[in-house]
This record gives sequence, structure tokens and C-alpha cells, in this order.
Amino acid sequence: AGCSSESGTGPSAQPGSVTFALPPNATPNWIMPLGIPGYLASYNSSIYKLLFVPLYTYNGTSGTVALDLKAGAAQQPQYSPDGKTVTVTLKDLTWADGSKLTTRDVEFWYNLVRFNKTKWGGYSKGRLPDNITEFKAVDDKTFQFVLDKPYSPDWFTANQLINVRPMPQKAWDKVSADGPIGDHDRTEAGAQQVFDFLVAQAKDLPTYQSNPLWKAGNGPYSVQEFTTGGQVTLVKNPKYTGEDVSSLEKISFKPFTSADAEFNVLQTGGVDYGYIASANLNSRSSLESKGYQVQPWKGWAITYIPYNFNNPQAGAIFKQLYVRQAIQHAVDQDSIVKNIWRDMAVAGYGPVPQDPSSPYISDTQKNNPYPFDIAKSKQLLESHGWTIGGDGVATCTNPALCGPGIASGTPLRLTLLAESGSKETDNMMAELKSSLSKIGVALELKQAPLNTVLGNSKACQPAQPECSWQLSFFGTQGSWYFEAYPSGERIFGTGATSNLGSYTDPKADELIAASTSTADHDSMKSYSDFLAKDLPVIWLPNPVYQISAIKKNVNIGNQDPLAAMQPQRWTVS
Amino acid sequence: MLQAVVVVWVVTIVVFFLLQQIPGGPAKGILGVQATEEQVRAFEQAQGLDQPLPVQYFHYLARLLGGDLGESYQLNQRVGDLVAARLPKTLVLTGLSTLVALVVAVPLGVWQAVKRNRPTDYALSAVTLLLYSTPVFLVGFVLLIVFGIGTGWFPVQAPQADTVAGIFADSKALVLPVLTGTAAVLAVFSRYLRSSVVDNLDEDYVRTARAKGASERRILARHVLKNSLTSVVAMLGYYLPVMFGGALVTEKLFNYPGMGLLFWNAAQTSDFPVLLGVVLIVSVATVVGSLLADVTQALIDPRTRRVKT
Amino acid sequence: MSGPNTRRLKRFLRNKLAFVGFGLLVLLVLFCFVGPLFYKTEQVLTTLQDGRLAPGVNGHPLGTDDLGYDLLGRLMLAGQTSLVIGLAAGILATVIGMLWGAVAGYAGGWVDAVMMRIVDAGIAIPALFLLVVAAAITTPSVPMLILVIGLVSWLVPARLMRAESVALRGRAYVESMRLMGGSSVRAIGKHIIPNAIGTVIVNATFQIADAVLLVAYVSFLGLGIPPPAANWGGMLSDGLTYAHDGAWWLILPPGLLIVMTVCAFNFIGDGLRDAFDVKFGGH
Amino acid sequence: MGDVLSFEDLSITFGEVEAARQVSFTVRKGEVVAVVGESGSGKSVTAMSALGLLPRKAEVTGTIRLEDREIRTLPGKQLRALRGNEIAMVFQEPMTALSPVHTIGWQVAEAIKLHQDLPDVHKKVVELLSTVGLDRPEERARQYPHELSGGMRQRVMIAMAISCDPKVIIADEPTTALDVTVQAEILDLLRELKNRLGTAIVLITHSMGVVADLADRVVVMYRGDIVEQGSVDDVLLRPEHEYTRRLLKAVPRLGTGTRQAEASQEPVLRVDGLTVLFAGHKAVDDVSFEIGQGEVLGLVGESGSGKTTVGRCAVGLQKPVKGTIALFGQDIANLSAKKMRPLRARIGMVFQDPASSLDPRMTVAECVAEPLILHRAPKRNERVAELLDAVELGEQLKDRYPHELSGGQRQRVSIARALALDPDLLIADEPTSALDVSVQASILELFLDLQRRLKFSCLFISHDLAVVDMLANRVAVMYRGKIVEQGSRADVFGAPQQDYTRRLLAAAPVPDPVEQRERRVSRG
Ligand SMILES: Nc1ncnc2c1ncn2[C@@H]1O[C@H](COP(=O)(O)OP(=O)(O)OP(=O)(O)O)[C@@H](O)[C@H]1O
Ligand SMILES: Nc1ncnc2c1ncn2[C@@H]1O[C@H](COP(=O)(O)OP(=O)(O)OP(=O)(O)O)[C@@H](O)[C@H]1O
Ligand SMILES: [Mg+2]
Ligand SMILES: [Mg+2]
Ligand code: NI
Repeated sequence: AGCSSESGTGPSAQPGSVTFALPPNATPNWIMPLGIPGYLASYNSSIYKLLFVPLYTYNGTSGTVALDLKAGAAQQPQYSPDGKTVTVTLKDLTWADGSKLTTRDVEFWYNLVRFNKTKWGGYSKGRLPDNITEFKAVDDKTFQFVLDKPYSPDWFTANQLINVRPMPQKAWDKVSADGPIGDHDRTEAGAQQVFDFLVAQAKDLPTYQSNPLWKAGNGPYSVQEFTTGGQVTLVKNPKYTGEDVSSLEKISFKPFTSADAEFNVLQTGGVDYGYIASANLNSRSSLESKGYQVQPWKGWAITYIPYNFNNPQAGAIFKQLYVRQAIQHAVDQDSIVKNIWRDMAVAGYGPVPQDPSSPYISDTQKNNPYPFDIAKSKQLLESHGWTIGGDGVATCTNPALCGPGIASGTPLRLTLLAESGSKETDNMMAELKSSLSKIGVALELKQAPLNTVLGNSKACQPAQPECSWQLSFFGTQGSWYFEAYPSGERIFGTGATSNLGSYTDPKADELIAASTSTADHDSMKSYSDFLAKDLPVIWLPNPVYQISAIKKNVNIGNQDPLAAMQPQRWTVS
Repeated sequence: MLQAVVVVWVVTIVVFFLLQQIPGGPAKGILGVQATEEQVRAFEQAQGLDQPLPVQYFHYLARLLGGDLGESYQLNQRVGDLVAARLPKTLVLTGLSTLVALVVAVPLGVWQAVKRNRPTDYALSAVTLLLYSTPVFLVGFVLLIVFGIGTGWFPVQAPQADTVAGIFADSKALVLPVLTGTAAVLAVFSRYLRSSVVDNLDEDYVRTARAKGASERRILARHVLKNSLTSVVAMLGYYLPVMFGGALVTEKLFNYPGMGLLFWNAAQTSDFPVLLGVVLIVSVATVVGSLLADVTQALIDPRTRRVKT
Repeated sequence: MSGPNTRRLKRFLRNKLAFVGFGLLVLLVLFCFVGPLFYKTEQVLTTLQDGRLAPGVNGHPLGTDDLGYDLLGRLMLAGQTSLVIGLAAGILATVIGMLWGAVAGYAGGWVDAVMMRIVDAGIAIPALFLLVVAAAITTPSVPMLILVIGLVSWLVPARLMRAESVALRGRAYVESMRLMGGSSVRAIGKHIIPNAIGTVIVNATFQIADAVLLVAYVSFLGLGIPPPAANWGGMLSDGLTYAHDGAWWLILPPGLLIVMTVCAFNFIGDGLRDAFDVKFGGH
Repeated sequence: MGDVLSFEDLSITFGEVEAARQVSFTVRKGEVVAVVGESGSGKSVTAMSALGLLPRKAEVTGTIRLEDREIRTLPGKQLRALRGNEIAMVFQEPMTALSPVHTIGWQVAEAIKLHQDLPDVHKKVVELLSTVGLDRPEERARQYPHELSGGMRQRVMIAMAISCDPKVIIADEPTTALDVTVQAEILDLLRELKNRLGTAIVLITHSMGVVADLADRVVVMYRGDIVEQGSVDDVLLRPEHEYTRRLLKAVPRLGTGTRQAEASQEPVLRVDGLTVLFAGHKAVDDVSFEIGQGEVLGLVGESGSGKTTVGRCAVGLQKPVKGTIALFGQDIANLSAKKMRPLRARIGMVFQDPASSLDPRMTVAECVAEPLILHRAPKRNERVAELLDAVELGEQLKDRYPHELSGGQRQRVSIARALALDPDLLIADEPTSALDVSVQASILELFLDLQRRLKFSCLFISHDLAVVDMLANRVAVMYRGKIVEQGSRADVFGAPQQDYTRRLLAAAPVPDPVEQRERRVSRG
């Protein structure tokens, strides 16, 4: 330990510079603030947000998830009383060529997205740019978006405006590398050509370090190194004119092939800001003695197992609230958190992230309406006509009580397709199987890699062959990461693409609509209350985003639940 | 030669159509849970996944014949570039491992053969078997804990340089990964060599050499070894894919992004072009490997020299 | 008068290593299949409170894992999976390979060329690829792993068998049988396979050892059988993550058992090789 | 005085087996001592002991002297200095005795370099190669063993053996694998060496012809003992020991045949214009012949002349490129496999190598029963017993496996099998070449007897003229794929028309030293 071995991996971070370990197999590969499908990984946006300042950005470093005006390119947005117009004033930022950030740069973004919406990674029908009917430039610094209908301002800013990315029109509005700059984006054909040109440039990863397009930024950092292997080094941008000036000189992002490899390097002091697997928490004290502090990085997410309500066999069973309640009562979240996740997960009881606390979470959800209680759970089933047989499996013996669509003799046998490759998940599933078996539910576990699980768990109609799945787990890294405003229209709204289990409830739809279209804060609370009780899915503990190990001399403040980074605010002592 | 091409062609067909059996298709794997329907559609259109399978295959084949391996769905690089960057790394590692394994296994195997069925042979057999039966990931792990983290003698990462020269420059960092790779094949090589030498020692030409008055040492070094190597060389050719599989473990443990890892990640995310590309390269490498083995064998063993069509 | 089989048995038993291997195997089988009858433990229901106990605590000789399963009992259970998969996959691979190789070698000509190019292609496709695809297409279970491992490892036996078959095809006794009007099926079934059986059986023992290792490898890659089932390889790779804390009891026992199994089958293979070796035969 | 190599009371045991007992004999300078005896009588082990080449497990007692040095107890290093240098050995199998991956030149040079320090080894190598009669020695030195014929390889072995002008050469069956013409050349070579260099030669062989041709003295071994030794004339012409007499009696002699060509009948097999190509090379070239009912046609010729190939074509095991083959009047080229089956039941075949033509995993009874099973013959067990009886194999042998039988017994099993279905045509391909003379004699006897009784027609392939002389009605001589001469046995052997036939007949040594000496002189 004492001998000096590797080069450049001293015991503590060098002044003004931090080495950050990227998640296993994450290699940054997109630099343009306009993403296309497939390149939307969070480590990409973490990097380009530091080069090109977004219009707005949220983060949770203050302890709650809130708008971070300092890191954005505009002042607080103003919504008209009818909720149909939003007025934005830009801050004084300068592009690398010395020109000012103007509303034209926002219009440039808007035009590109508007004319290329299906190719744009952020597009979803009815949302940006469909819900903007007009862009109005009031002057160089102020513009308005006219909306198609009233929206909840919280929702619109947090989930829509954050996607707006002013881009250097004076440098990028061209259709070839040495073509003239013009107003190409203002015609449909021109906008398409510009879009295609920019995407083609962004697809040329080896040139990221040299291409002048990517040097045009206005952010606190500029690129020093960007290799195809994923090694990225950003240095402080001396020309940055905003208020979020970096105190770091340099930040390096280092790719790793596996968590094991990262952990080995961590132990020899090779990274300043890394992570460990929960299994390695036992080494906590040894890491601490090596100059690290270990900190959970909680995520703005929920984790759950969807019920497939449209499954021909189990759908009718799942539709019974008492069954869902019985199952939820049988999940020992506290023990799972403590023994399986080693406290590196947060028990979750409803559709709103439980930690950090937020104004959106209802008391019902906070207080867990269905605490772990095997007896209660058993009683729920038995009182509804289920009897546990000699094989330990409950069968419906009184169809009148069981509920519609459940024939006499139906056994409570369910299959769960779970993501493979994680010890914690394996354990959690084994625990689930074990406790469900105590209430007469026979759970058959199947495992597959994450993308097979996702491929198998689609929203479907009962008659379709792909509706054969019953329960599905894909939440080793958290099932659903929210944008800043944790509304559930995409996961629990009737017919939503990511509503995998086809959960549908008129009350829920109503509450969801209210949460996205009215300024009323309580609409989210009612939504949280209702779904915590109605159990559209099995609520499970939400694992942390990562367990960070950070050198003690690196001060990063709170870690952002939205999984972004603000290295400009880190300090090295 | 023609048969080699046919083999590779069969491989492309098998792999291409097997991949289509993966449920859900690549879009979900690439785009994740949060993908919207629009994104999925845009993605499938952009990648031509909305066309019928045979059409897709023909497009693929046509591009392949033009030397284009396609573009990764999500790594934002051409598969050809990816392979060009990763292949040398893997080759350096497996090449060195094989070399070290051979350097150790040859004398070991010969010695065991000479001492066959005696305590020395049994003892060495036990040691090599122990190595053989210990999963690679355990060997690598133990090496890391003991010589990397524990004593700090060697770096815990393989060389991080992107060029072959750079990798060799960081020779100290190569030690642990190469040893891990060596452990994986050492036992196989030495056991193979042992049995080959045993067989050859029974041959009549050994008796002839003895009758000439050659010493046992000379017989082993000049006669038996050369004869035994032919079978070892033949085996080496077929060992390539196996080593490729073993490379993944080393790459994961030692933060060394090579072909194994590229492949593994592509499989995890259904990055079909990369998967196809890697499998194709490995199969070509295997075929070339066995051709090379044939050639080397012919160099050593004149009996196998015949005109190839 | 002693038939070749009894003589072979004698030769096999005389080989000390083979004897040791056989003894080891018997011990392992007893441990895995008979052990649980005497040492009863809960291996389905979890007791999270009892998780991660060190050896000796609360009457768990080897401690417990995260879920509170007794590790000694788990080793027995895991052994059943590993041994069953190893044996079945090894045998499956051998049988497929044997038939394929025998037919290809015997038929010769274009049939041989086509069949062997298929084998070449199979060898050229990394086993890893097939494992990954298989894991994505189906969900891992014991029969599935047997099938998959069997299917990725039949190629080498096929090659071996083909070489034998080509050599045997030209043997006068096969020719004479054909000359007398015998069919190809009879030639393969009655003459070629029985005469290659020595090579085949030896290879089968190696296949079995390799299959046990492959199960371990597959578990390491996260493609193993879902809990609460267990196998040694899975236990070993799980244990590794705790190794930094010096939890030797999570690594050593499964590691040792894998090593013992692989050695046992290899020793047996070596013994069989001697037993079937014609050079050792004769008078 | 003058004894170069002497064995005194030499005994060799392998565990239980006493391979040689109290063996004593000597070899003088310039003398050729032949060691003869049945297979397994201890000839090779005795010879091998002189070089200390026996396996470790062999126990040796007694004395072996080279001139007056005791060599059995020499330490390894001194023994090695002797091997190849003073005592050289020529091994039986020229195919495997050379390393396949080294050039001829390298291997001969090694033999020299191990004992001598010559400035120009290559020159010496070339010299040696031409001494042993290889053409283009420069070129040969660069070739590998597989590029040479068996005879050439045997010469290379001899070149290595004489490279250091040894005092003694031990030649263990140096010509068994070679055909008569090549054999004659090798023997001439050895003789010349002996005369020129005065080398003592120990010659191990089972061919009495070779003994008669080359030996000065003969040592006869029987089951590990020397039963008789003396000058070649004494032993071959006036044998004293019972075993020696038996041995000599079993040796077939050319010119003792009696069978006549029979009147032409409907041919059972007719081959017309048969041509077979192997990799573009004509192995059989336009061969035509007929075999009539109950007739034995002997097919002779040097090794590789295409005899086996003709036999295989005749029964459809090999497809010819040209020519017709008619079995029982039917052209087999047009027959489907199904139509062919009944014909197959009427043909029997005895393969060249008895060991390989029996499945090692089937018992004797199973082997013989196989054709009966294939053709669903009734009363199988009785028939098998009957057949085994016919070939004089006892009941107690029927459950043995082939490797538990002697070579002669194995050959009988394959004859029994060939006769199982009462064939009308038998193809016998060198059925005795792998056997030792005494066993050969009993098989030939049996064969003649069966043929007389069962009256099957037969294509009898052999390179041993004396054997054919004994069995055949008519004889065909093959040379390089062509039949150069055919006719009645008496005509072909008595008054050969072709040059090649004459050479063949002249090259075949006769086991009578006096006659052989005359023949050699007349050959020139
Ligand atoms: N390595 C050995 N181990 C055991 N027994 C052996 C060994 N070598 C030879 N023998 C036995 O010694 C005896 C003499 O064998 P040897 O090879 O000298 O016979 P041979 O007279 O040369 O016979 P052939 O004419 O068949 O070559 C035989 O009974 C043989 O089985
Ligand atoms: N399967 C084969 N492939 C290629 N060449 C062959 C094959 N079989 C035989 N030959 C060649 O055909 C020629 C004739 O062979 P054949 O076996 O008929 O000779 P033979 O007269 O029976 O010789 P011997 O007396 O040695 O048995 C030889 O030159 C041989 O090398
Ligand atoms: Mg001999
Ligand atoms: Mg022949
Ligand atoms: Ni072995």
C-alpha cells in the first residue's frame, strides 16, 4: 500500500481537478444538445449540458427537486393567467465566437425540432413541439411560447421547457461543413437539411475533440479530450460569462468495463469520485481509511413490478384490489431495504419518489397504507373465497367471493419475469417468492437480461400472444426515473406507452390530467394518495442511483437525485 | 479456401437469423423503458428494421461484401472502427497469454511425459488440473487481490493506452491480465503436449534415434518436440473462439475494453450490428486461425504439405 | 477366461488417479444427493434476519448467505444442479457429437463436407454468443441450460468422432460387412460407434467437467438459473463480491467443490483412456 | 579371436515372460549370422539387448561383449558412444523408423555428427546416400521420408547404420515390408557392405530365402531358446532339431505346384478393360481377365502394382473409371444396391490383413454370424459351429475376441466368415502375408482342402510366388497396373514370356543356400 506504484493515481485528488468514474460500460458518445433516439443516456447530457447551457435545468442538490436558475440560460418563466402563454427572458451568455445568446438561438432549436420532430429523441405525440403552437420573439432577449391548451406551469417548466436547448445559430445554421451560415432553419426543407447535417457531424465521434461546431459552446466548460473509448476531459471555459463559474480547473470522466474493475481501481486510489456495489459495503471502513467517504446517491425514481391486467389467465385476479392488497401486504420492504440493499434503497409506497421529500407526496403514501403483515394478507385472501391447499397454493373455492372472471379451482400461480445479472435483484425476487408462498401465492421466477424483460413486457391486448407475461421486474436500477415533476401520465395513464400492465382507472386518469394541466399543487397529492391505495403495481424499494465513494478532499455538496452533475460547483481542498 | 468463405457465410446467416429470435427486437433494448412509441418507430425506420427479414439480410450482406460492417445502434461509431480499435487490444492480450502459456506448457508437458506415471507427473498433473478447474474469474480475482490490491506490486488495470505501442509501454500493467489469460489455457496446453509427447516417445523413430546414440535430451529436443508440436499447433487454431470467451472475463476484471467486452455489451443492449460484426470477425479469425495452423503445421510437418484448392 | 470388459475394469482400477477420481465422484454424489437427507435445511423460505452469518453462528456450520439460507445445505442443493447439468449436458453433447461425427465420417463426400462445414461454422461462432442469445430467447432453467450447454459443446466431440469414423470406415471389417450386404446404419451402429467408444467416453468425461465449469461461467455472467435454485458456479461468483471482506467461507467451499468435480471427471477420463488404450491391451 | 559381438548366457524376462533363455552365440568379423524362428521366439529382444534398447521393465542377465568389452553393464554415456558408432541397427519398419518431420539428410547427418567431427558432413551424407544406391543423392538429402518409397527408406536406414563404419550391423527383418525385387537389391547392398568393409551382420528374418541368400551361419530360436546353430548349409540342408525341420518343411517352394488349368467354363467373374485412377495416377490400367467355375486364379506382382485394387473392384468396393465387371453374368455397374444384395451373398472376401478385418469388439462367433444375420439365414448357431469346425477352430474359441487369438486363428475366422454363405466366388487378398511360415502352411493346407470340397472359384492375390504356385490353376502377373502376362500356372512359372515375370521369378529367393548361390551367380 505504501509503495508508490501507478502513475497519476496519488492518494488524493490533484488541486482543481477531479476524476469521475463513469458507470460500467458507459462511454459518452453524443455531444450535440439535440439528441436522437438511442443517444439519450444521462452521462451524455451531463456532459453536453456543461458545454451548452440549457434553457432551464432542475436539480435536487438543495434537498428538494427544484428549478436551478443559476445553471440555466434564462430567468424564471412567466405564465399568462390562462396558462396558455409562457414568456422567457434570456440571460447574458456569450458563445465561444463572442456573440451573445439571443432568442434567435432558441428559435433555431425550435425550428429544427419542429420540422424534424419524428427524428428528434425527445419527441412524444402531444408533447413538445406539438403543444407549442407558436414561437414569438419579443426582442433579442425575450420570447414567448404559445401553447395549445392550458398546462400546469410546474409540469410544463419541469417536464417540457427543460428540453429546450438554445443552440448557436450563427455557427450551426448551415447545411455543410463549409457552407454559408443563413436562415436555413426557417423553411421546412432547410431545417431538415441543417438537422441532418448536424446529426451527421455528431455521429462522427472521433472528431469531437477537433470539430469547430462543438467548440462553439457557451457553458462553464470546454472539451479538452473526448476519445472514442469514452475518456472525456473537460476544462474550465475561460470565456464563460454566466454566473455559474467553475471552481474546478478540470474534470475527467473515466470509463470502466465493470463495477469490479472500477472497485479495484478505487481501492488503489485511481479515481476521486467513484462508486461501489452494495455487496462491497463491507469494505466501507477500509475505503474510508483510504481517504474516501461513502455516500448513497438517491434517485428521483420509483421501483415497482407491473401487473399485467390484460393477461388472459392472471388478469382477472390482478383486477381484484384485495389480491393486490394482499400481495402488497406480503412485501417486507423494510427487511429488504436493510438486509438485501443494505440500506442503499428507499422503501416506496406509491407513485411519487419517496426520498427526497417533495410537496407532491401524499400522507397516505408517506405512511404506507399496506404495511408488511402476512396474517392480514392471508386473511384478505381467505375472506374472499381462497383456500390454501395441501401444496401450499391457494385456490378459489368460492367464486362468488373471489370476483368476476375467477372460476372455482383457479390456483394462485403467477409467473414473474425478472431482470438477471444483479445479486440484489435475485435476492429480492427470492424473498418475494418466499413471502408470497406464505400466503398461498406460488410465484414462478424466470430470469432474462434486461432488454429481454423489456421486450417481453409490452402493453398489450388479452388476445395478443405477447400478453402472456404476468408480472415483470426491470428495476435493478430503479424502474422509472422521473423528470423534475413526477406526474404519472406516461406510466399510469390509460393507454400510455409505458403503462406496461395496461392499468386503467377513470379516477386515476382524471387525477393525472389535473396534475398536468392545472396549477393546483394538490392535484399531485391526490394522485399520490389514490395510486398508493389503488396499487396499479407492486410497490418495491427504490434502489439508490449509485453508492458513491468520494475522496474526502473533494466537496461535491448533495448529489442530484435527477442523476445529473454540477461539477462547476465542486471544490477540491 | 472456398470452404472457409462458405463457413463464414453460414455463420452470418445463423447469427443474423438467431438474433431476430430475441424477443422485443433491438429498439427496446437500445432505447430503454422510457422510450416512447414515436422514438421506437423513428429508430426502427432509421435502422431499416421495419423491412422484411430477408430484405434486411440482403442489405446486410450487400454492405458486408462492400467491406462495411454497419454502424452501431448506440455507440455512435462504425462497427469497423470499433473492431479496429478493440481487436488489437484483445490480440495483444490473448497473444501474450498464449505465448506465455506455450513457453511454460511446452517444457512442462515434455517433462511430465518423460516422468509419466510417476510422482512428479502426478504432482504436476494435479497442479495443472487445479488451474484448469478453477474458473478464470476466480484466478483473475485472486491475482488482483493478492498482487494488485494487497501488495500493490502490479497495477489493477490493464494498460489504458489506445495504441499497441502504448500497451506494450505499460508492460507492468500487463502482468496480471496476461497471467490470468495464461492460467486459463496453460493446463489445456500442457496436458495436450504431455499426451502428444507420450505418444511420440512410443514411435519407432525414437528408437532409431536412440540406436544412433543420441542422448535422451537430444531426442526430446530435436525429434519428439518437433513432432509433437504439429498436434499442438492444430489445436491452437481451434482454440481461438475459446480464448475469445475467456478474454471477456479478463477485460471485465482489468478494465480493458476489448472485443469480448464489446460483444458482451452489444448483447446486453441488442446492438445487433456490433454483435454481428464481432461474431463475424471472430469467426473469420477462427477460420484464418485454422488456416494459419494448417500452414504452420505444413511448415513443421512435411506430410501435410499438399496443394490446397 | 476374462472378457475385454472385465480386463478393462481391472486396468481402470489399477490406474491410481482414476481410482481417486472415481472415489471423489462418489463422495460428491453422496454429499449432494444423500447429504440433504441427513442435514436438513430450509432452502426455499428466506429468513432475512438470519442473513450473512459467519460460520458457526446459530448452528450454521458454514454460515448463511444474504437471504439466511444455510450455506452448507445450499452447497448440497447447488451441487445437485451443477452435477446434473454437468452430466446431462456432457452426455448430450457427446451423443449428438458422436452421431453427427459418425455419420459425416462414414458418409464421406459432400455429405461429410456439408456436415463438417456446419461444425466449422459452429466452432467459429463463439459459444458466448450462443449462450447470450439463448439466455435472451428463453429463460434459464435446468433443462434449458442442459440443452444450451449441450448444444454449444457437441462440436468438438463431433470432430473427434468424425476423425475416428473416417479411419474406421476404411477398416477391413467395416468394408467386409458392407461387402456382405450390410447397411450403413448397421455399419455405424454396430461397428463404427462401438469401436470409437473409447475416445468418445474419454471425451465425455472432459465434456462433463467442462460443462460444470461452463455453468459457473454462465452464472458469473448473470445468465444462471433464477433463485432459489443454486449452483456452485453461481455461489462462487456471488461469493467473490464479498471477498474483499475476507469472507472465505463464501468462496472456498464452492470453489473447492468445483475443482474437485472437474478433477474427478478428468481423472476418470485419464483412467478410461488407459483402459481403452489398445497399446495397453493385447498380450 | 575375431569375435566381434558375442552373447553369453543371455536371459531376458519381462515380468513373467521369459523372452530369451540362456542365449549364446557369436558373430565374427565379416560374417553374417541369421537368426530365425517363429514369431515371438525372442529374436528381436536378443538383438535389441546388444544396444541396450530394451524397455526399462526388461530384466537382462548374462554377458554381451563387443570384441572384448562387456557392454551390458556400461553406463549410459559410454553406451551411447557405442550405439551407432560401433554397433548399428537397421529396424524392421522403414515406414515409421524415420522421423517424419526431418529431412533424410538431417537424419543421416545426425548419425554422423553424434560420433564424428567432420568438416563437411553434407558431403559425407551425399556419399553415403549414393553408397546405398539412391539416385540423385543431393536431392534425396533434402527430401522427407514420406516422399520416398519403402525400399528407399530402408536404404536410408542402412545409410545411417553404416555412417560410422560400425563393427556390427544388426538388421531386424530389414526386408519384410518390401517386395521381392526390392528385397533382392537390399540384400545385395548388405552383402557388398560386408565384403567391402568387413562388417559383421546379425540378420533377423523369417524368410528362409533371405537366409539362404545372405547368411554364413544360422541360429534357430524357438520359444526363447536357441535350438540349433551352425553353418547355413548345415542348418538348411541338414537340420537336426525337430523344430528346424518343421520350420523348413513349412516353407513353400516355387516349382512344386501341381494344379492345372481346367477346361474353360462359364466365367463366374469377368473383368474387362478395368481402369482405376487415384489422384490422376493409373493404379489399374486396362485389366481384363476371367475366372471360371471352380477355378483359382492367382494374381501376382510387386507391391503397389494394383492387385488389391483389382480385387476391390471385382466386388464393387471400388468404382472403376472405365471397364466392365460382370459377376455371374451380370454387369454390376447397372445394378442397384438392392439387386446387388443377392449377388453379395454369393461372394466371400478374405482381406489382406486378418487383424483389421475382424471387428475387435465382436466375438469369433459374432464375426462369423454377421453375414448370416445380414442375409437372414436360418439355423444360425448350428451353421456357425459347422463353419468353425470346418476351419478347425474349436468350440472353446467361439466366445473369444479377435485380439485373444493368434494371427493364424484370426485368419481362419475370416476364412470361415467368407465361406459362411457358401459363396460361389472367393476373393482372397494376400491371406497369409502377415503370418509366419508355419502358420501360413497350415492355412494354405486348409484352403486347398476347402476349395477342393466346396468347389468355389477364387481370385487369389499374393506377392509370394511360391504360395500361388501351390494353389492356382491359372496365374496373372501384374506390373504397374497392367496385367503383363496371364496363363496356366505351369506356363507362367515354367516358361515365362515376359521380361518382368522372369525378373520376378529370379528375384524370389529359394530357401536352399546352394541353389540360391547358383541363382545369384546366374543373375550376375
Ligand atoms: N516390451 C515388452 N513387454 C513385454 N513382453 C515383451 C516386450 N517385448 C517383447 N516381449 C515378449 O518377448 C517375446 C519375444 O519377443 P520378440 O519381439 O523378440 O519376438 P521375435 O522373435 O522378434 O518375433 P517376430 O518374428 O514376431 O518379430 C515375446 O513373447 C514378446 O511377447
Ligand atoms: N485409396 C487410395 N488412394 C490413393 N491411392 C491408392 C489408394 N489405394 C491404392 N492406391 C494406390 O494404387 C496403387 C495400387 O495399389 P494396390 O493396393 O492395389 O497395390 P497392391 O498390388 O495390392 O500392393 P500390395 O502388394 O502392397 O498390397 C498403389 O500405387 C497405391 O499407392
Ligand atoms: Mg521381431
Ligand atoms: Mg494389396
Ligand atoms: Ni487428460
